[in-house]
Amino acid sequence: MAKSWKMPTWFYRLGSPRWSFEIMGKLLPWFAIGAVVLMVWGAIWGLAFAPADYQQGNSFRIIYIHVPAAILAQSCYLLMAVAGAISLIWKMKVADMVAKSCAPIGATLALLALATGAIWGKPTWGTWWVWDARLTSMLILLFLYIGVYTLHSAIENEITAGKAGAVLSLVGVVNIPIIKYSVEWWNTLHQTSTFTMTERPAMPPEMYLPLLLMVIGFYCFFAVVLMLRTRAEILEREKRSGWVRELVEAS
Amino acid sequence: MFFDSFSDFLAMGGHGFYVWLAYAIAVAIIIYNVVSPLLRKKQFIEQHKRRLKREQRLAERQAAVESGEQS
Amino acid sequence: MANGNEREMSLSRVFWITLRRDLMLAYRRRNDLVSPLMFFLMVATLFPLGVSPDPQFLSEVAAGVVWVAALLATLLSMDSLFRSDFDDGSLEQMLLSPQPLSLLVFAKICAHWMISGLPLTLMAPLLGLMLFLPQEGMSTLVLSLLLGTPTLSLIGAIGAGLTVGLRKGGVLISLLVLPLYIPVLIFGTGAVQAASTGLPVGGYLAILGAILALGMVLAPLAVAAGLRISVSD
Amino acid sequence: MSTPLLEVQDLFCERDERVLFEGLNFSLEAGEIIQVEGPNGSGKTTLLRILSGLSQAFEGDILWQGEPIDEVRDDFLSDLLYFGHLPGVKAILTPEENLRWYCALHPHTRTEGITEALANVGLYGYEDVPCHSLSAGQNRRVSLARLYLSDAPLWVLDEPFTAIDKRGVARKEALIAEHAANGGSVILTTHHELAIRDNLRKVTLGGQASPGERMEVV
Repeated sequence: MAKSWKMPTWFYRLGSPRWSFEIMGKLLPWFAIGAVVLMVWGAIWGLAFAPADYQQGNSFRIIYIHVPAAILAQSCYLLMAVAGAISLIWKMKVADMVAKSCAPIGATLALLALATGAIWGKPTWGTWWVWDARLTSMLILLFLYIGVYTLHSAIENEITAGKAGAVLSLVGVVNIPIIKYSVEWWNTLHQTSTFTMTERPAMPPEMYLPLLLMVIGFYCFFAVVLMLRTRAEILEREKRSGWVRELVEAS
Repeated sequence: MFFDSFSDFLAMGGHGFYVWLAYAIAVAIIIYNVVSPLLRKKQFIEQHKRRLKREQRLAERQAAVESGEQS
Repeated sequence: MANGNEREMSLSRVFWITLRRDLMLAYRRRNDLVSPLMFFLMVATLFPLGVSPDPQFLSEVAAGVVWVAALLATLLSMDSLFRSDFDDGSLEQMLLSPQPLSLLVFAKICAHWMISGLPLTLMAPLLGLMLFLPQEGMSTLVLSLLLGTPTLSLIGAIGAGLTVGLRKGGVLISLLVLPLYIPVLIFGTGAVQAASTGLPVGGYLAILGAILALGMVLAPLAVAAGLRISVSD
Repeated sequence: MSTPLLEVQDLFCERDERVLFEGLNFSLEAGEIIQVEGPNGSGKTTLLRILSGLSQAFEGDILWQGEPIDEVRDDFLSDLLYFGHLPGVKAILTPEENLRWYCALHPHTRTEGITEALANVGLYGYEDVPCHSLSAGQNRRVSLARLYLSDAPLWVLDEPFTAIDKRGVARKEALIAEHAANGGSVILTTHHELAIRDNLRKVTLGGQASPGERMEVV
């Protein structure tokens, strides 16, 4: 049997719910400011100042929501699996709570990517839904999130639920590249769309800079809501400990 | 500014409905993600506070009963 | 500890004994084996009735219909994989055996495939005929199912392992497992369609084989982990 | 004796927001029998499941021959016989087939003794009757027959005497005593008053007792 590795002390500090709760409380405002500034800036730039697309006109401005949401939805799944693996291997409570918090956030982000994709599709293709490779992969990603979320809520024991969710998300992470590859391949076979929405050669800087701002802004936003959810989760699970009692009484 | 007037900006060259609908959904989802954990936390704190008070009351009454028995 | 050679021998023995036990269990309840096959047949019958009996149309969708029906039939039989072992305590004894759990699980999955996936594969040409699948696609249909259905059993077992402790496991399995089935479905039907139009199918079958190999290595580990979690609750 | 066979250090377990036991310490030497006592719902079964490794829902340390149990899992499992609430008997197999499969999974067992073991639990002649035509008590006895087949040093038995008549209980008790006399160890729960006196210790789990008095080792 392999002995468990020794990790640096800060790693184990992260495992302490109280310490994590406090550090997240300190980090929260900074990320919140970052998220608001970047997203407002990026949205105004993208909506009002970036030039229109020569083919799609102004409907392309949906890209500033669609692409960041899609990127985040995928990153979030990866984070969920990594956090799940950490909680399985090192039995770290906080990692389990982070993994649990990821599922609903990721699902809403995937939903946002799908909704904006569909809305974008109407002026571009003339229909609300096209079996485009990206949209289809995103739909499957949403299914994967729903699976993890349902499994979580079906198991009453929180610890068991966390472990089961972690195993499922790890299985999902192994599958995601295969799914992506197979869907892309399937799409080239049944070529439904003449051009893809988001892959275009050489976007000028005044078009992609706002996109970059929005992507970074979305990451900050994700950090904020993940910390909010994890903090709520920490409080609920640690309600028997003294520090939560003090915190509740002080409020 | 890419647009000539504010009404042009709202119209988005005829695609206004789609663009604004997409942004509205985005705002809704962002707000949901921020508000729901905050609500949950608030709810938890209220419930927990009530529970702690109830436990305290019980403990006080227990103590009162015991001291009553002794006297 | 036994020396290496002896241990290896006992591992393969444990594998065969477990496989034989599960096959024997299935044989004693052989009436149950027919239901997934009937389900397979009925789902395939719904398409001509529900969409169109036009031979032209049916021959186009035959590959997809047969594959989807096979996938659903496999899914239907998945819940029973660990259910009775969980209910009567055999699963506890498997977990407490010093033999590697993933090996026992693998043997059980192999047995499950032999009594579900294999008969489905053998029955597929019949459905192909009913749905006017072009003659050229027939052998590829069987080959793709032969390579694909074991993967379906392996992936389905992960869902079964994670939900065995839950009462409403059956529905939940579909929710967990169906998205993971998509690559197999895509390449399986892709192979049959390619064969029907006279294109080479080697690539598709190679990918199906690769997915199967990956599944054989990783799925038993995931199933074992899932079972430990389910039983510990 | 230098290191005990099994050692439990500062074990804590909580279930459904209720602490079942905390600060539980005891050790088991070779040749000893430990009876876990306590009212219903005090966590006896949970403790046995934790000790056998089925449940991971605990905090604290369990040492097997001085080593953390997670690191010597394989050695521990080949030395363990676990008898739980569920008999682990397949209804559509015969008693003999059931035991054969058990022996294949577990080393330290003797396949050739199956007929004799079944005779010892009063199932002589039932070797090839499917278990679903046996009564619940007979099914439990099929599972108990494993005690006669096993050379595993550690037996963990959860209510082994349920659904067994008086004479059967006496014989099982004798078997357990013999196992201990030969240097084996047993941890068991039972509602019966044990006749065994030698090498017997009791660990008491106290259901609703106040904290601190929750458990004591007699």
